[in-house]
Amino acid sequence: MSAPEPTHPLAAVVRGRHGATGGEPLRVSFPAREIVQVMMRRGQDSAVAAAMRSAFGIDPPGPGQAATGSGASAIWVQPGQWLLTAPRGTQATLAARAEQAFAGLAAVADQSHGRTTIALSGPAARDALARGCRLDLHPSVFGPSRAAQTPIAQIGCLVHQTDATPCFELTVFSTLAEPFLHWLLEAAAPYGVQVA
Amino acid sequence: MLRIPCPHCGARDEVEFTYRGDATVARPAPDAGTDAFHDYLYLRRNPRGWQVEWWQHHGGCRAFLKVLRHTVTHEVRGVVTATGALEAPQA
Amino acid sequence: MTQRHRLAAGGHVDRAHRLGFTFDGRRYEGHAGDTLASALLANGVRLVGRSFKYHRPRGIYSAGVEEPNALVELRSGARREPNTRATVAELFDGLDATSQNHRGSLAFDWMAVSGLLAPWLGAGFYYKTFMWPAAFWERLYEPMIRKAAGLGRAAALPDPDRYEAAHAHCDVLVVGAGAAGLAAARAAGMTGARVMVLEQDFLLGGDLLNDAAHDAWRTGTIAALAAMPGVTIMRRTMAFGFYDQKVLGAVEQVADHLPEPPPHTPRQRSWTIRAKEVVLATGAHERLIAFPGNDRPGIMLAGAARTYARRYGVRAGETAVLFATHDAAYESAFALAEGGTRIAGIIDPRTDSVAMQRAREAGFTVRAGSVVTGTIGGKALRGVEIGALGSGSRGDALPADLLMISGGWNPAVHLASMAGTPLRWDDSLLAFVPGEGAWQRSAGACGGVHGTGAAARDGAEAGRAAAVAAGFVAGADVPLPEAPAADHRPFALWEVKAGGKAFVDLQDDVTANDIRLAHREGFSHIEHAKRYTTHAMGTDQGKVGGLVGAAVLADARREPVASVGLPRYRPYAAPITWGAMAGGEVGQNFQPVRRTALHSEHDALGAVWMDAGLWKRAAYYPRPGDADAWASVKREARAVRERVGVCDVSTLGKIAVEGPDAATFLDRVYANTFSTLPIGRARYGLMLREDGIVFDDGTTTRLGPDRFFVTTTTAQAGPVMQHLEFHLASAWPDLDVSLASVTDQWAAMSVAGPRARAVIAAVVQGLDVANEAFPFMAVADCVVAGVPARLFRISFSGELAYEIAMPAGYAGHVWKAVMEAGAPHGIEPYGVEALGLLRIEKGHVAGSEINGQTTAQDLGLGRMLKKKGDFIGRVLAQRPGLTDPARPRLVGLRSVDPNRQIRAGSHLLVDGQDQGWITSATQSVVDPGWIGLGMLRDGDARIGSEIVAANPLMGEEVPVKVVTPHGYDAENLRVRA
Amino acid sequence: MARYSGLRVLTEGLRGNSGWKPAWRKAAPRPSYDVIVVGGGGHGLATAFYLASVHGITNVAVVERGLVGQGNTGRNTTIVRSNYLFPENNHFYEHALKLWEGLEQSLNYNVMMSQRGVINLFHNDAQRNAALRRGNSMRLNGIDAELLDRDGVKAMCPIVDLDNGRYPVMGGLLQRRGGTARHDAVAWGFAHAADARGVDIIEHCEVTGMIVEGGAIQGLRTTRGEIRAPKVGLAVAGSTSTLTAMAGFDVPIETHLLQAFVSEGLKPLIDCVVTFGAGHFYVSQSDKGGLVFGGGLDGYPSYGQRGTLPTAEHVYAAGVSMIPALGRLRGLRSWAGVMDMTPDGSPYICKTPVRGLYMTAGWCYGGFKATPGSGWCHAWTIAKDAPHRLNAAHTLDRFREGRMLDERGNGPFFWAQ
Repeated sequence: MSAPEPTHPLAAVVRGRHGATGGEPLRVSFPAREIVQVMMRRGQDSAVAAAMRSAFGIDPPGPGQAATGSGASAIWVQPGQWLLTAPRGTQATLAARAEQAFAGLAAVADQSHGRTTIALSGPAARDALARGCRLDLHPSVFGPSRAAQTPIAQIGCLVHQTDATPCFELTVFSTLAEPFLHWLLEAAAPYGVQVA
Repeated sequence: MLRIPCPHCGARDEVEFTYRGDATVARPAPDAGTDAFHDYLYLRRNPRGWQVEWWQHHGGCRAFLKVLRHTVTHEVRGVVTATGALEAPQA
Repeated sequence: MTQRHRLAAGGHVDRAHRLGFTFDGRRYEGHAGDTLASALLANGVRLVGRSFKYHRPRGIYSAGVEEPNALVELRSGARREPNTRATVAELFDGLDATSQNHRGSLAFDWMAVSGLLAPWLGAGFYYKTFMWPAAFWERLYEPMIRKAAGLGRAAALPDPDRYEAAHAHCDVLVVGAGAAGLAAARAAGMTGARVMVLEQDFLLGGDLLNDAAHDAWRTGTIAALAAMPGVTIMRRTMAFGFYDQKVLGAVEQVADHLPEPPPHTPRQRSWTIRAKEVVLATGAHERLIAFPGNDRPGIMLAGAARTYARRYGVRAGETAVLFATHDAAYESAFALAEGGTRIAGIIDPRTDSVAMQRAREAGFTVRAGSVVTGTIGGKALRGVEIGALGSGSRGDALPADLLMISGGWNPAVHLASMAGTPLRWDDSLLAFVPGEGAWQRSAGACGGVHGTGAAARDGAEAGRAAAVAAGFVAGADVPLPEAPAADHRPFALWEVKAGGKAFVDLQDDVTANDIRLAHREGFSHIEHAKRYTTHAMGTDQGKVGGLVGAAVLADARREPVASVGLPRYRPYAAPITWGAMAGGEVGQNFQPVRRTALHSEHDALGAVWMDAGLWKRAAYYPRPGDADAWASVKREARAVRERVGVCDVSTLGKIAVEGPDAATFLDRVYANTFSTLPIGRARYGLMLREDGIVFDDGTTTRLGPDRFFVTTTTAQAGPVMQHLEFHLASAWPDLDVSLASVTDQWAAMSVAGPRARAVIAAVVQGLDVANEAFPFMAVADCVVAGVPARLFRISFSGELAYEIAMPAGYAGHVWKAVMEAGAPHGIEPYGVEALGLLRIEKGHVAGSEINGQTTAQDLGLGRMLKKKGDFIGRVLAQRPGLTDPARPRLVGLRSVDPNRQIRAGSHLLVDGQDQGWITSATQSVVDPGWIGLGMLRDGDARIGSEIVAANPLMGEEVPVKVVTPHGYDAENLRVRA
Repeated sequence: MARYSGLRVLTEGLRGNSGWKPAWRKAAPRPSYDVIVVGGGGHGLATAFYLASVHGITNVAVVERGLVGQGNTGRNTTIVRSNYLFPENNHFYEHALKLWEGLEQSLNYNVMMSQRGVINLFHNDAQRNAALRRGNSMRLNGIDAELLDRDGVKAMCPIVDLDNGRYPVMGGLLQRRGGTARHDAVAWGFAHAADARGVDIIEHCEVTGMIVEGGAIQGLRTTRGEIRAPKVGLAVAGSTSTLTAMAGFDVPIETHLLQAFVSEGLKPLIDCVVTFGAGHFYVSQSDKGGLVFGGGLDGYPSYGQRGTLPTAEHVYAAGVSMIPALGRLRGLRSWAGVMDMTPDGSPYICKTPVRGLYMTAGWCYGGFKATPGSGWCHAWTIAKDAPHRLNAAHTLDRFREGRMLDERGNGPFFWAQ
């Protein structure tokens, strides 16, 4: 018997337009992701890099960076640690692939259920985020494939800019996803926000 | 407000960090005795001036860092990772 | 309704746009561009408030944030804002303001009688009296003082408006958008730097707004800035504080100029701004001169009168006298004369000056070598008394309804000083100016550079230098305004001593005599004098008279003002709204709500919620027929004892500990051993702090040779993770161990009760759960209800129990499956309350016992401490105070009368002596009655005895029997069944 | 010096207040004293006062680096209470509170001690149980304490929001005899009274060295010369580590920052002292009308007396969460004091490793309420060369012995309570 579809932590959120009406709204969506935390063992830098390259086509990104390879992305989160993410398909396989790729080289913890990703995009995304995000997201210092962890509205958040729209993928602890989204919708309300 | 330059993440607001005590004291050897552990856990130089301190970048990369900071001016002059060496200047 | 003091033309008000407002219930009209103060003056309203102590009638004194007198209650109902300065309150249609601090009406305030008692109400009088009889202070004297004190009335209703925080970063931050600030911003902007400009006013320009000749430069510069993509200009935004490392706090008044905030708009927004470089262009505040009667309505700072005339097109008086000590103030006389005010005379202590000549040429009467010795009038000024400088006697009087005064200008150095900039005394300006500062550049008047042209030039230089320091290359020159320099250097006249109350602090009614009294009593240091007299402690923080008070003190001490100095500047540059500082994280948003993956299941079952840290947990599930909460809790607990129950335990902290040194590491951080734990088994672990006190407990499972799964208590999940990370980083960096918090990845539920196995067997796949195959403390990965899960045979309730952990997204599915499989067995969900009941019956310790004050020995867990090998807390746990046999020990307690409740927090009395306390209490379902756990001295020896649970706070003394804490199934037969 | 009284205020008022004399002499240091007290704050001045008034030791100097009462005495939030858990602490603080209750009369100075009640709110069962344990400990030790239910809280402080916050209020622990006092007046009053008994109060006299011979204190080197004394008491709060380092030993103290705030003046709004249980915030209203409030530490060691913005924001947020009506009021000033934090949150009034050197220190963020009690016990310890039973537990050595006085169970310095 195959596992049922997991319940998304934000399943109950009201979709549609929130906040101000008129004009082009900010867009919020909840991309289904598999997320795996990879924690390198001591002295395995080059072996882990080789494994990540061969299994996922990614050169392990350095601090503050994210990199995308074949079907998966890696985001640096801690010294010697990355989050590997991939769109969730019908079969959850990322953790198993990582376990295999990094066997003996790194510890692997599946966080697919433990972390929830919220994508925010639109020209006003930076202004909305500035209501709680202490990072400087100005294009001159932050941009596509940059990532940083920072508390927003008292909730730890991994901010990953994926394109120049700009679009930010915001990954938070799943048990705090709801209050985080509540904050985000309030911060985005002056611009109007469309929840997909 | 302190801005602490994390060696991994760059300068970040103090709210991302947690102070975790004087970094010049080291946990004694297991057989060092009660007095050694007492001094490690309780006695403090508590300088009015430069101090090397433990801070965790808990809101960022979670690394424990050694931070050289002035306790009067709050100037942060050096930050290294946990195994790095950092000395307080005299005076 | 006529604005009889409004000039026909000029200024920056929109005469076509009329705004209606009320003051003390009377309707008036003003224009867009007015402040409440300018609109009141336009309507001839002079009396606007009462002073703090003597309730003296007061009028509008300034035209800015420094206003000491014109404080009103703005708006009404829940939006009432006391102490709002009329001089900066932007007028809007429907504005409603009320005067404050009077009993009776503003015009007839019977508290003004306190003025008659002034000889006995001098500085510090209250320290020397009201002491007899002792009890009268709280009952009589103090209530009297409290009622009389204070300024406006708070609304005492919840503030209906919303506030928010916001964050910004820039290369160059310019505070103030007068000539210096605008020039600085333009110079910095031209380099390509990211520039932010903050202006507290709703118009940009500062003093430029007071001279039409500068309009072209002002508008041109603003347009140029608007065209620079890297420049952000924020109006109505006041920088209130300069914090470490060039971080500034500012409050933006987003909607204060509107009747109420529009949808999705906060009333105010508080900005935290991180700047690479800061240019302060905050201008200067004009200061008063202390002379008798210098406080009557109709007396105003000269620069303010000019501002009302030029910017607002308002004539502040019909017949005016100017009392000034420097040339620049003469501009006010010219400005008012242009607007039709008759200048009755100019009083100047100096013998001659350029401006004096000009004034005489213009036909004004200038009384050189003269001072104002007193004023005539009650609720409005009627005349000004004049005498010769230094004579101390009163001479003749000039009729006037407006007296403009200027004792010079004080650079607004508040932010510079907060930035650690030393201040130095400028002997020509007779004021403190900023010295060299590491964190800021002061430009224009706040740096002591007066005059539009000079200030703009100074600003441009500062802006350019700031951008260069931030790493940019200096751009082209900035066009500067042409303006003749006015001489701001004053004659050193701080006080005219002529008998009568000469105020140095208008709001708090501090007089020059009060300062001298403080000196006489030994409070001669400025900090002492300030505290003793309350000088400069009002809402204006001494902007208008602070330095004058210092000068009076200097005179009393016979020292120069420079050596007396000023009290230390502290936040805030001007008062800031509480709501704005609080931002959005208030009320329900004070802290985020953390929900388990099973939240909606509990909700559907009608759970009553309780807070556990950030978490919402199901306390219990009431059902129709339950008499009260206890009935529900006991029903749930009974289900576990008799049948089976299911409980959400997802909130426990979970940490994946992996690596070649994982076992070594756990041996060091736990007081007991984990390296011997077999794979597929769990063990209860006890963690100590380094000081030997119990830190946390939980079960840890070995999943592989190098893989462990650690659980922590709900409350300590974060601290334990930090504790582990700290020791890995600091004490044992040689250990190769990784830690991952998987608390959110795994949801977990406990299935407990004699029929738990049957329920589990029905949902689990691929695992033999028979007792022999899957004994107590066994752990295995398996499939539950079709989803990958991990099954633990562990128990907190004292019954046969399993914990199912599964990826959080599947928790609801598994919960439903368990409930369905359990239905034939009478399964009931149980909440945290029943969980507590069960563990107290069983004698398991939890947060009330592991409270940061107890040792393993205290808790009866002393045997868990391993004898060999290092672990955190081992050494210091052996200190005599912690091994003292007299320390309270964990005991069980049972109310002798089963119907008499015992409570956690009661103390345990043995022969009337306080010997311990109750940590946890509940009703028992095994043996009905009230039971508890407690810490009791000589606890072991007292088992079986009867003592008293005393709760004097609630008037209870309940006999209790001391019993073993582990009375329920002491042999663990049920757990192992 | 003539005593202060209502009559004197009356007659001086009629004479233009010209007859007042300095509240204390500006003394110059003499070469030697029986006792030197270092620190002219409340604790040091109180020590001197009680040395003179209780023990008859009047050949005493108080040396102060700056001005009388300009340290924490001049920058606290004025709260006085004795609502402690451990008998070692609540007996001590109760002794202090009793001294407060008669302080005006003993000092002939109105310190405006106002027993308007101190409430600690609780928001959940665990907090309620802890409040019960603490309140019952107080009651069993003869100290007043009352348990308030929600209605009781509402009656004492109607503008507290019981229901709508993130953590609704469940009740409160009230100490009715707790309250506030006029902080500056406490220093001035002790200075006035100590001076009247012959104590030399020497301002602008900074200690630059300790003269220690054969393990015993002999005197001090100061910026105003050497001053000898066989006994020296330290009452220097945040400077304790600096001075003990001069004497050659380190102490279990870490110096931190605590911010305090005052609002604009208001008509009476809050009649008691009330402390939030769900965040760092407490508030009272001064006789002048300002709301005096504060919260928790800034979180890292500092001698800077300069607070940080995020901590201030939290204090304001907690304030609005507890009392939503505060939103429209305004903060006027904020300041920061240096707090000598101890590993267990309890103070030291004790002898030191140097003979003849005593200290009252480690007052964390609660030194103001202790002022008379600290001075009283410190004076006793100096006079008798042995602690009084009230401060017998408050030693530097308690950590060596494992007899911590950790009321909150946070553990050493954590961080920093």
